[in-house]
Amino acid sequence: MTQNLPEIPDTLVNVDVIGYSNFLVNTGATGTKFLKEIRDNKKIMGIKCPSCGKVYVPPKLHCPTCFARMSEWVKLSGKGSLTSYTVVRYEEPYLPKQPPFAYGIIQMDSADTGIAHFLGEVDLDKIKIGMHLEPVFKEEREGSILDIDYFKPSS
Amino acid sequence: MAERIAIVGVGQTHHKSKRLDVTTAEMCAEAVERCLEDAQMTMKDIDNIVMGSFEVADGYYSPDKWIIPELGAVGKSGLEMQNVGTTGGVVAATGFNIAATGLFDAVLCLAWQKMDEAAGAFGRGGGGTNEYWTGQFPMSPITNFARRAYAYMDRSGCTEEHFAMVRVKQDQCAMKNEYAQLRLGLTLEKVMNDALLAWPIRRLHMCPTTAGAAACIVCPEGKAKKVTNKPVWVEDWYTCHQGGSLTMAEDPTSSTLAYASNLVYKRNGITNPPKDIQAWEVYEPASPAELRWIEEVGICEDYTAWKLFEQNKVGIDKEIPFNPSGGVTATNPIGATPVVRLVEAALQVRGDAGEHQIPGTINRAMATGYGGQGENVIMLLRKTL
Amino acid sequence: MAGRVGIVAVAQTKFEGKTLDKHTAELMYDVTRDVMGQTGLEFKEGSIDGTVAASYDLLSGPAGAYMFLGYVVGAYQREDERVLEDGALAVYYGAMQILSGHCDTVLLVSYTKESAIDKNLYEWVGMDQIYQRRVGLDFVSAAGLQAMRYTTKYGITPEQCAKVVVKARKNASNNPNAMCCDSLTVDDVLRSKMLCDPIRVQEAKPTPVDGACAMILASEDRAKKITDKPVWITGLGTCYDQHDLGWRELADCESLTTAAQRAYKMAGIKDPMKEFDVAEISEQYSYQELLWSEGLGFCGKGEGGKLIDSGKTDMGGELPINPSGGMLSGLPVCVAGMQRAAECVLQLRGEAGARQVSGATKAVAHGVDGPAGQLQCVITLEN
Amino acid sequence: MTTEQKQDPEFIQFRYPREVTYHHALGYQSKFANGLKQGRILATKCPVDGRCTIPPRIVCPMHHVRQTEWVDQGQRGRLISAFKINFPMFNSRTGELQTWENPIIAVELEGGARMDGWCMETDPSKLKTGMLLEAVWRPEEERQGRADDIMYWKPIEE
Repeated sequence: MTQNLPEIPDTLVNVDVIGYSNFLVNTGATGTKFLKEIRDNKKIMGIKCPSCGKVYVPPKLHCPTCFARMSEWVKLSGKGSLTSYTVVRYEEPYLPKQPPFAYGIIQMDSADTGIAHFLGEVDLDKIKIGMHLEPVFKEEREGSILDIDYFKPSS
Repeated sequence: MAERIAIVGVGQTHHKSKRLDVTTAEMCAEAVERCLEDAQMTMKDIDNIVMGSFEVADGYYSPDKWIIPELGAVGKSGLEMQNVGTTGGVVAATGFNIAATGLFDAVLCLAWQKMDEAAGAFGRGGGGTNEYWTGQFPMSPITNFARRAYAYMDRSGCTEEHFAMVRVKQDQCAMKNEYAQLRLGLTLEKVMNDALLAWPIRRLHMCPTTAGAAACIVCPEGKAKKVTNKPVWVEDWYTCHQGGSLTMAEDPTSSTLAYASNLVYKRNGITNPPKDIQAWEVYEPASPAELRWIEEVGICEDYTAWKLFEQNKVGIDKEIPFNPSGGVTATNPIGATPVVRLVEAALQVRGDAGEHQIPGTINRAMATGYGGQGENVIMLLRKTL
Repeated sequence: MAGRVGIVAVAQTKFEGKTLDKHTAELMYDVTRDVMGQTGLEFKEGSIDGTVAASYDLLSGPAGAYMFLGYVVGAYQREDERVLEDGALAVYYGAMQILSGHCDTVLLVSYTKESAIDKNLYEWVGMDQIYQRRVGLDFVSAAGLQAMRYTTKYGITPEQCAKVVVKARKNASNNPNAMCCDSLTVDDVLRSKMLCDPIRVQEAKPTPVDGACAMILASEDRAKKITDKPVWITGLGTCYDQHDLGWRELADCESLTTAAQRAYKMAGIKDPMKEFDVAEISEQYSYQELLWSEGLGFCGKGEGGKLIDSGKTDMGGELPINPSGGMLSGLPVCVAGMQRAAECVLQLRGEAGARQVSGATKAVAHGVDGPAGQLQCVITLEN
Repeated sequence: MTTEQKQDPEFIQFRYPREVTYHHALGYQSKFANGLKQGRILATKCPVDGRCTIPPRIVCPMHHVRQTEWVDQGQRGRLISAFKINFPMFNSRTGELQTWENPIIAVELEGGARMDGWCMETDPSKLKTGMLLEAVWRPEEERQGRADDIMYWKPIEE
C-alpha cells in the first residue's frame, strides 16, 4: 500500500443503467364489469352514487365526494359532446398512436362526467368544442379501454 | 408539544397474497371504510390525509393522485410520504405531526401495498440500492437478512433451530389473528425442512408478499375526547434513518433500533422497558431478526434472546408479549406494514384485539417500522396520559 | 399552534440542462452546506432536529434511491421524512413539524436530475393505471386538454399566453441561477412549433433541468436567535382535485382556489392582489400563470388574460409574478415548489439582487403536483 | 379472441412491460470507477475519524464533513460474512434471472474499508470469519468500472 502507484485519473464517468419492469394491473370487480360490457356488448356503462345521484364514467367503487359505495350500473348511449381536446405532436415510446393524433374529453350523455379518449375520423384542424361524438369499437376486443378505438363526430 | 393527540379509529384489510377483486385504490378504500366505521366517523369529518406506499414495488408514480378520488377525498388537504420499508412509519409520524399542530380536527393516515401486482420487483437490481454499485450484486431483503442471521449465529451461539422456534411462535400468534395472511399451523419440523433461500434463511423465515392496506385516524385531544371514549394516546414518535449499505455498518447484526428506542425511552422516562411497555409490535422482516430486535429494544441482554425462546417465555399470554399479531413474517404489505403494527398496538391498548389480546391491562405499547438496511421508526402508545 | 414558523436560510444551485459533471449527492451537498453555513447550524443535538426531503425515487434512480442519499442531508440517526410530492409540500410539512412542537429546526431539501431519465415517461406512469395511462395520456397532454378548455371557455388569446413566456424570460435575465434567459418576443413564441395544441414548444417548461434547493425552518424563538432577518410562514394550504380529467372542470382550478382560501384564512389575507407584494408560482405551461392567478385570487374567473395585458404582474407592476423567471425559465419538477418559496424569502429579505421587488413585505409561493394541477399547495410569507 | 382457446378470467388483468434507461453522472465517484478499470480499489476517507468507505461517499454520514482524500485499499482483505443464495436472482449485467454458485461475501480490506464481493470458494462450510482473501480481477479489457470487475475473492494461505 505504501509503494508508489500510478495516479488514478479524475475523468468524469457517466453510466447508463437499464431498469426492467413488467408490472401487473388488476382492474378489480368494478373495472372488470365495465371493461367486459365494452368487450362483449359494445356498451359503455356508468355507475351511480346512491347518495348524491351522480353518474360516473369510467367507474369507481366509491363516489369521489360522498365516499358511498356505488353498485348501480347505468346504461349509457355512448354518445356525448366534446368539452376539450388537444393534438399530440411530440413523440414518446409509450404513446399508443403515431403523432399527430387527438385526445378529447367526451362529456357522456346522461352521465355527470366525461371520459378522456382518442378522437378519430375528423380533420385535426376541424375539431370543435361542443361537437357531438359517438364511440367506434374495435373489431377484436380484449377487455380494455382501448377496445373503444376512438370517438368520431356523430351524424 | 402543541396538542396531545390520540388514535380514535383503526382499520385494515384482510391481508391476502392476491387481491384480484379490487384495484389498489379500492383496496385502500376498504381499509378506510373499516377505519371510519371503527371511529364512527364519516369522510366529511376528515380534513387531512397522509398516505404512502413503497411505490416502486407497485410500479407507479404519485399514486396518491388517483387514490384520492376513490377515497371520496377530493377537496381535502393531504400529502404523500415515502421511505422504503419505513414508509408506513413515516406516514404515521407525518400524521402525528400534522394532528399535533391543532390546525386539523382529524387526520387520516393510510398506507398500502399491493404486492400481487409487483411480483419480482425486488429481484431487479437488488430492489434498488446505490444506483450503480450495490445494484450489481443480487441483493434483496433475503440476502440482507441471511447476512444478519449468519453474523447473529456467529456472535450469539444460537442454532438454526432457534430461528425455527421464533417462526413457530409467530405462526401460533397469527393463527389467532383473522387479518393475518399466513396462518399455517407450523411445527418446528416443518420450518426446519422448508426450502432454503439463502442459508440460514428458509422461505418460511422471510416475510411474504402481501396485498393489504391499513389506516388510522388521529385527532387532537379535544376532538378525540368527543369522538371516542377509548382514545389511544400517542406518547411519542421518532423516525431514525441511517442511509447506507450494510458493509458500512460497524456491526452487521445491528440496526438503528437500539439507538432509536433508547432515545425514545429517555425522552419518556422509560427505565425498564420490559416492565414499562406491555405490548410490542416490532417490524421483523425475517424470523432471525426478531431475536435481535428483542435485544435491541432492551428486553434482554445482547445475544441472549434465543434463550427466551428456549425457555418458552415469548408469546401472547407469556412473560414477553412480542408481536401478538403474528408479526411481519405472517403479513407484509411492505409500505403498510408499520401502520399494521401501529393498528395492532392500538387494538392491544384498547383491549380490542380479540383472540390475540394480551391478558391484563396494556398501559403502554410500542410499534416500530423497519426499512432498508437498518432504518427504524418508533411509535409509542399509551392508554392514559 | 405553537407560535410562528420562520425560514432562516435558503439556498439553491444554478439550474442547468445537464449536469454531467455532478452526482446527485453533490447537488444535495452543495445546497445543504450552503444553508448550514449561513446559519452556523450543524447536524447535532439541539442544532438541526430533522430533515424533510422532497424527491421522486423514480426520477433519481431505482427503488429506494433516497435511502442511499439521505446521509448527505443529515439523515443519519436523525429524524428524517421524505415527501413524495413537489417541494412546496415539503415546506408545508416542515412547518407542520415545527408547529406540532416536535422539532425546533428542520432542514428541507429537494433535488431532481431530470437529465437522468425521460421525465414525460414518468409522468405518464403517474396517470391512473386502467383508463388514462392505457390511452397514453401524460402530464403534457393533460395540460393540453386543460389549456384548450381554459382558453376556449374564457376567450384567452394565444398572444396573452405568449406574453407570459416573454415576461418569464425577461425576468429570468435578472436571475443568475436561471437556465433560460434569452429574450423572446410574442412572435417568437407564436412561431415556435406546436407541442400539444394549443401549447407551443416555447410555452412549456424547458426540460431536462437539473438542480437542488434547500432551506432551514425554525420555531419563532429559535429563528430570532439564528438570524435577524427571518421570514415568517403565515399561511399554508393544500388541496386535491379529481384525477380523471373528464371528471372536473379543467377551466376552473377549484383545488387551487380552496388551497389559497385555506392559506389566506390562516394568514388573515383578504385581498391578495393588494396585500401581496410579490408572487412566485409554479407554471409549467404559459396558460398556467393566468389560470393559477385566478385560483390565487389575483383576478376573477376568466380574467387571467386581462391581468397579463394590464401589466400589473410585470416587474414594477402592482403584483409582480415570478420575478425570478419561474418554471418557464427552467426549473426541475419537484424542486420547483421549494425554489418558489426560497425566491419569496430572498425577496422579503431584500436579497434578490437585480430581480428585487422594492419594499416587499408579503409574498405568496405556490407549488403544484399531478396532472393539470391536481394537487395544489399555497404558502404565504411575511418579513 | 376465440372462446374455445381461452377461458374468460373472472377479473381482467394486464401488464405494462417497461424498459427504462437511467443516465447516471458519477461525478465525485468517478475516480472510484476509474480505479476499478485499472484494477485498484479506492475508497474515500473521513478526515475526522479516518474511516474509509466503499462505495465512496461525498460526506461521512456521522461527521458530515466533505471527504476528498482517496486511499488505495490494497488487494487483500478479511472475511466478515458470507452467504449463498439458493434461488434465481437478476444479473444486472445481462438483465436475466440466474442462479449464483458463489457465495456473496463482505470483506474488510487492508485499508479498512468494507465492500461486498463474490467468493471463489463455493462450499460455505470452508469459509471462516476473519480468513484472508485476495481479489481476482476480470481481464483489463472486460472491466467497466463496475463493482463486478472484481470477479471473485480467493481465499489465500497466511
